[in-house]
Amino acid sequence: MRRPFPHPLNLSRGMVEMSHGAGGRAMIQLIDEIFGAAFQDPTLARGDDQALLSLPAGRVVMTTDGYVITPRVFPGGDIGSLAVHGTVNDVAMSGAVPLYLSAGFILEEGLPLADLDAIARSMAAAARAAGVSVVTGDTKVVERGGCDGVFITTTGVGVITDDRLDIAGDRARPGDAILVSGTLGDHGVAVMSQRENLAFETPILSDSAALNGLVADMVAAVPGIRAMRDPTRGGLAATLNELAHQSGVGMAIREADVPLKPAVRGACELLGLDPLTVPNEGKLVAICPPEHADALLRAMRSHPLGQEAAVIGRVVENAEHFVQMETLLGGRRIVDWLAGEQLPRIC
Amino acid sequence: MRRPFPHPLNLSRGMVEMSHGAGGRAMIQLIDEIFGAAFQDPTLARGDDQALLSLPAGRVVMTTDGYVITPRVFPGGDIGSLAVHGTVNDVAMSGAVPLYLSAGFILEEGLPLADLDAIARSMAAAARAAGVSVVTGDTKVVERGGCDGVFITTTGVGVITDDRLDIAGDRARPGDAILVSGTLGDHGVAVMSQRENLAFETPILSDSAALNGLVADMVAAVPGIRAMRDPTRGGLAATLNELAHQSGVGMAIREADVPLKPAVRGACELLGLDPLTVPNEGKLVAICPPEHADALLRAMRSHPLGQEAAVIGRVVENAEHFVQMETLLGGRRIVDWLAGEQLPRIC
Amino acid sequence: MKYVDEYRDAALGRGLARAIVAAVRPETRYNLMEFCGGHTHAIARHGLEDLLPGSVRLIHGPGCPVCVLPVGRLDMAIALVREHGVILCTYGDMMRVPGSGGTSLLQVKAEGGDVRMVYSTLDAVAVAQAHPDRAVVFFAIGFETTTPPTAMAVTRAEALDLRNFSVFCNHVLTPAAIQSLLDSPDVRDLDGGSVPLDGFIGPAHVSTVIGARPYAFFAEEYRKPVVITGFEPLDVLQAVLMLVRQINDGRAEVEVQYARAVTRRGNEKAQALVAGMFDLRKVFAWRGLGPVPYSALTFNTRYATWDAERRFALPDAAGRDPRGCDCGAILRGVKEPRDCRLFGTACTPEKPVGACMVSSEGACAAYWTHGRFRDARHGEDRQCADHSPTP
Amino acid sequence: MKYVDEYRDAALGRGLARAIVAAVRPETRYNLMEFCGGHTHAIARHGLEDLLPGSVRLIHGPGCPVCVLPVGRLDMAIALVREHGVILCTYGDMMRVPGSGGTSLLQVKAEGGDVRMVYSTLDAVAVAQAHPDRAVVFFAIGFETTTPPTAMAVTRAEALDLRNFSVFCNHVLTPAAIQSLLDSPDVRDLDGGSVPLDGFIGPAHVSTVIGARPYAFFAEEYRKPVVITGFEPLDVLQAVLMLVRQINDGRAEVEVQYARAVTRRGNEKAQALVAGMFDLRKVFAWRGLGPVPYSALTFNTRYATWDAERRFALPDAAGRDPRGCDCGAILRGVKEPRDCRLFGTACTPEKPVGACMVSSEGACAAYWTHGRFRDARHGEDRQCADHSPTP
Amino acid sequence: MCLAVPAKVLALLPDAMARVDAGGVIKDVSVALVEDLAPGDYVILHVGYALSRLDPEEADRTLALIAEMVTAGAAETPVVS
Amino acid sequence: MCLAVPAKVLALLPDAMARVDAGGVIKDVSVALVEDLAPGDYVILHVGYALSRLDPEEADRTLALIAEMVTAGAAETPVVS
Ligand code: SF4
Ligand code: SF4
Ligand SMILES: [Mg+2]
Ligand SMILES: [Mg+2]
Ligand SMILES: [Mg+2]
Ligand SMILES: [Mg+2]
Ligand SMILES: [Mg+2]
Ligand SMILES: [Mg+2]
Ligand SMILES: [Mg+2]
Ligand SMILES: [Mg+2]
Ligand SMILES: [Mg+2]
Ligand SMILES: [Mg+2]
Repeated sequence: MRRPFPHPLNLSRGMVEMSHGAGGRAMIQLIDEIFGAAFQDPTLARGDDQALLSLPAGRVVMTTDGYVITPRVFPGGDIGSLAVHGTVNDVAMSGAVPLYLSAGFILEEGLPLADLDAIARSMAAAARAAGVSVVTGDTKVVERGGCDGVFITTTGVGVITDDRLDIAGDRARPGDAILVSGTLGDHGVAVMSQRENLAFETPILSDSAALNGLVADMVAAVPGIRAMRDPTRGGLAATLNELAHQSGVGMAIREADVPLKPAVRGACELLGLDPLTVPNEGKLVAICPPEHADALLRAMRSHPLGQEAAVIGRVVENAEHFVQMETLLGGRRIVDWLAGEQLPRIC
Repeated sequence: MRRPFPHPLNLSRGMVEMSHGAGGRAMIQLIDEIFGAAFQDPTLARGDDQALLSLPAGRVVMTTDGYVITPRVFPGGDIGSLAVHGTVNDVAMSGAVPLYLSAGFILEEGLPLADLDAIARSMAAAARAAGVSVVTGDTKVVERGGCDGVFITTTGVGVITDDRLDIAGDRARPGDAILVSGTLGDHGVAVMSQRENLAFETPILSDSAALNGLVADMVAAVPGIRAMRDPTRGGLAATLNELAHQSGVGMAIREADVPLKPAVRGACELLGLDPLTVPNEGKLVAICPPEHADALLRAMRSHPLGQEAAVIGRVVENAEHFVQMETLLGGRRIVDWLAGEQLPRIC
Repeated sequence: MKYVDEYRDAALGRGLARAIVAAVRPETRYNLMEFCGGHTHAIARHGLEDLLPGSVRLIHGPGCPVCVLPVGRLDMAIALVREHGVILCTYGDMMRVPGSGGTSLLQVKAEGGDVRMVYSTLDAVAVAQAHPDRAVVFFAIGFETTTPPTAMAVTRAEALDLRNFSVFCNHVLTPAAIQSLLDSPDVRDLDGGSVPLDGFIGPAHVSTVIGARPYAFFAEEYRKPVVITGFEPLDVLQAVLMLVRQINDGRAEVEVQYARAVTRRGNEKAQALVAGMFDLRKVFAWRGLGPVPYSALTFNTRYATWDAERRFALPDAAGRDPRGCDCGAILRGVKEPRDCRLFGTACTPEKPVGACMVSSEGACAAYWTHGRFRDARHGEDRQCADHSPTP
Repeated sequence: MKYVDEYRDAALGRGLARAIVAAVRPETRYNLMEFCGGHTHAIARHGLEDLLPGSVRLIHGPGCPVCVLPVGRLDMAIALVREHGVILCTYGDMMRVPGSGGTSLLQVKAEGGDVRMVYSTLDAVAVAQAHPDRAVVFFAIGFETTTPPTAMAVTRAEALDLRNFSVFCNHVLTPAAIQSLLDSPDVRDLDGGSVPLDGFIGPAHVSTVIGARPYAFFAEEYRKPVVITGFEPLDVLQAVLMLVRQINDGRAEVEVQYARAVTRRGNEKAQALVAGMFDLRKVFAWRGLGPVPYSALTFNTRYATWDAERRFALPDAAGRDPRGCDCGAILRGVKEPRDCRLFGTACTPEKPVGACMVSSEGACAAYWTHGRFRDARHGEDRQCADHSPTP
Repeated sequence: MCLAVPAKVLALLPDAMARVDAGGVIKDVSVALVEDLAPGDYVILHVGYALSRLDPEEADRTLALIAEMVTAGAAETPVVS
Repeated sequence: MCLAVPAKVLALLPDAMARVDAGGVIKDVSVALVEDLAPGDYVILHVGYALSRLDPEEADRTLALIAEMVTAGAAETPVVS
């Protein structure tokens, strides 16, 4: 419907310029030739400022997240795939089937168009793999120095089609089992290994992945799941503390049961980090009544993204809402929120 | 459910620090004490990573926009109210009733908490006035210099409850009437007047406003509206060209009929800008069959935000999809997209 | 806006148009060059061509300051940023003009160069004050209108002792350009010359500075009528009528239509300021016109330290004009934008090939942005015939 | 991780715990000070207190380098950024410590100050290379472990002739601190003194540099057993058992549990490097300990030009410790974190009042982050009783 | 050439600056290039400088002349186009 | 005090640097402070510097000693706590 532009964008040498965000023909061209070409979505291609969604019956769920990761490309992913996975996962954590995404881009003047194109295509591939469509979007350009290359905010919409599901952070009850879907800290370590002033080599790849397939299997097996959350920023420590506070309970986990890759442990020792506070982007924490723990674990382990799932502890009564851990040696300690930001510890 | 934090945020002297985005207790506190306090939404307050929406029957619509405006506060609004109005309007342009917003914040280390609090409260007031709820959100913090103070991406969801409506950018037909809801260019001029290196004084305020009330009256009066769009970036010129290309038609408008405030004309003469390319944030363009133009104009003029509505031209057949204008003196010219960015013209 | 709106009155405008139609003689053609890009823009923006009879032809002249700057001078400006790392301040229009490699200052900025758009020369001085540790260069372009503001900036920088400030001076002179045009073979060879010129719509704002006097030479020596004309549509229409009348009468006089701001002597204070700071360049290359003797300014000895060309080693100005671009011919009035093979295909305002597609005063940009519907012949006539916009 | 995992073996750990329980005498109390913050952290992180009998009490000493730096020195670092506009490079832990006004370097950074976290001193040198036009200061803190890396950075900056680089030196000495502690009235007055000290868990990594030799003096003169101990849980448990045995036996010897990396003489190459660059300060003020003679290093004359204290005019180091903060007493072992009125109310890791709440090696932070459940008496017992985490 | 607009001097300011009103927009500009300005005068404003004075009487005269030309033109011949 | 980890030297590099493996993480560090290192040696790594050599034999000896103490302790008295 829109006509081709006199010259196609120069994807090998071109850069984002202020005009690409100014609302003129240059912006429409950028949207068409990069985003339109990548996402290939008929709704998006219509060129309206909003998308009409077609939704199955059920409860509708919405979530949003901004992605500002540095570096933009990291072992195992990039900001584009991450922006899909993170938001798909937040939708899925409610038990909903993620269906649609919106994508808001904030671009820095000077960003190579080749980078933007690669990001868009990575997003599109991730969306396709996760079975979601990018149906509406927005592009802003800020002056050089006004942002750090590219920021993406995605919003996800999904539908809970199974009436029996009631999954929320405030539903954990003493006695419930706590499960994780696999090894922790992979994403954070993979990203930190690329940071200019840390620069180390590790075989670890980010775990960035869409968990909606895993979740579908889990809720089919155990519709009575109480709570699910993806332990992203702040890691497992933050997620368990959040859930403990929301539900007004304590948590007791066992260090020996928390799955960790040896290289993740190595990197954390080197940097002085607690792997429980390191972010994940393709893992989830699930809480379910104790009698369903085995069934849930089996369902998780049967899915490719849950093969290393484990029961790591259980919900307890606790007025302080502490998350406690039995250490490897049988001592106890609190697993607290990360304080401040994740500064590698030296001393 | 979440417990108060040992010390409340220092809203008078505090600044955003990296820890406010790190996923720990500091982040939760920022979210609770600034966003939670401002939005007062029970769904948001639940603290889940996604919101369960309750939606009336109808077709669901979704839109997203990023807001990166400089300066953050401008005559007639601020980035917070703008982030609500802009997205509410994009939902409303489909004829849908806007219901829910998500809000993704990207904050620069060093941003005064007082500014963030003011922005959040302005957003909340705008949302309340527009009848929408902010039900989910996200906060990221980037290093100083990593973004320009605060960026907000809002996503809106609404429902088209009236089955008769079919409003889209590709539905304009030759003969249709083109209407605007009021004077053009107010927002752009109000913002430019504050730009450091332009700095002029003008009585003009941004027109930033939620148009869903106006739209409700319009679709009630004329369910046969073909297309609606808010002429934001790129102004009326961009919107008419977009619609012309989407619908495969031309447009013919009359300069004498385009409502402009004298001070907006003055500022545009001074800066060498075409007021038709200057952004608006509380105006809409509507296209309807000619026989409904009078009824639509009456409905618009009866609403406080449409008192200066006008019929400015009509849709014509045109293979080139040109937007043409009859000038004040009876000559003709094209109204083209803005080329490049809106650089004040000197020569 | 007072002194603007009155000169856009639709009834008077149509009246003037009728008077022009009434005044033109059936056998005469009136080839009028508007020297100034401001007029080019006004004509396009107000659709004035639609109001004039077919025998009145408006020819765009070399008076768009952005257009006439040759590629090589832009390459020098780019080198200031890329090689010398200066903060380069300039007017907005200059930022989109492509240099030799097709690169514009906007792209240099996107690459990370510190290029800043200023509204006034005083803003450039303020940038130099704010960054004492950086070299700040004002990229000065334009005719006699923009020269005094440049001189004021230097005066101010001198008062503030801002040693990090300098000016890359590209100021050019209107009368020299007009004379070069009149002397060119295109125009001069009245029999074989391809550009018949019957009169000039003279520049308004330039003349507020230099006055009406300098045009007398053209009227007298070349027998070309000149009407110094304001930029509003009634100004232009009145001037056309005045020129038609001169041509009909066989007169060649300098008349001042824009009497509300132009005097015979011009702004002598501004003239003195400029004379005290600048010398004439022996020769300066113009886009389109080529080298024109005594057509541009450079700092005199007393102000030599403010001259960025002396302060920084810059490439010579031998940049090549973009291949296929007919800007030169268009600036001389020999061709029209639609005659250029690249017009609207390789060259559009989003991605201009030549300078004339950049500024809204450039002939190609004005024609593309406002006038190109006149070209779209197929399927267009219906719409043209049925143009009335109200439903 | 080789040489880590083996020392975390759960069966051996429980075995050692049983051996300690078996070894302690019913009538004896074992008050053991871990000098080093690394041990404080390891004890908290592995929950070792739960494994020890009640008669073994672990007292946190002044060996957290972040904790012992007095407020005034931090104020000087802040002044380097705020007043001298330097790029200040430092280790991450230092960034959250509040200075006199409650302001930390992180806040100074948020304000716009250029404060950068480095992982290694070489990174600070690289920053100086990358910014030749800016003064770059490495804010050096720490005991004998971090001093040789600082010296290496200066060696490298000298080789590169990086005149914009300097070091704000705050390196302190372990033996001086131990002696000051043993000489303090709290400890010395064995009858009235509030801190009974029966033995030392000696620092592992410091001792890789200085060797085991310097501790002989304490063992001999003060009759305190010292076991130089690694940082893994088995290391600590073994050391506790070794100390229990020495105390039971009435011995006061220097034993090396961390024999895999500590020799008697230490790293003589590193010692020589440090000796060639630094002089002892006559006196240096420690948080908690107050002024301690000959307890810190400063650049010697040959290296004076690398000294940021000489290069920049800095405020004197008389900063006031935060009101109500008991860090001093805690660093001397006189109080425990839970004794501080501000602990967990005004002072948390998110908004630390004192330095001990900052580093995860600080006693207050370690206790807050890992150990505070031991305090939560109400409604807690049930959970403690029913702790087994597997469902 | 070069964009310029008429503006009314509202007040003279120090440093040869003046506050002017250009069609409802108020801006501080340099009047260093124009002598003897007083509040109420009109100037031609270009890139932040008053470039010359605008003479209201001449402005009116031009309009009157235009009106006259229109009348004369209308008398001369019937409407075409 | 101060965080340090054992690492294995993989290769010696110019400028007194070495490539080391710390629990599966590969990093280039300075070995200027430790003499006569060879690939295969273990070091204690602190803030980007090898601070000292780690002696594998002593490491084994310590473990053996611990095992011995555990056995002795178990013999000494029955399990408490
Ligand atoms: S259309 Fe472009 S290429 Fe052709 S003459 Fe004009 S500016 Fe030059
Ligand atoms: S709790 Fe805080 S205030 Fe109290 S001693 Fe510890 S660091 Fe100081
Ligand atoms: Mg979210
Ligand atoms: Mg998320
Ligand atoms: Mg989440
Ligand atoms: Mg948008
Ligand atoms: Mg950047
Ligand atoms: Mg939108
Ligand atoms: Mg929008
Ligand atoms: Mg819109
Ligand atoms: Mg989020
Ligand atoms: Mg900024």
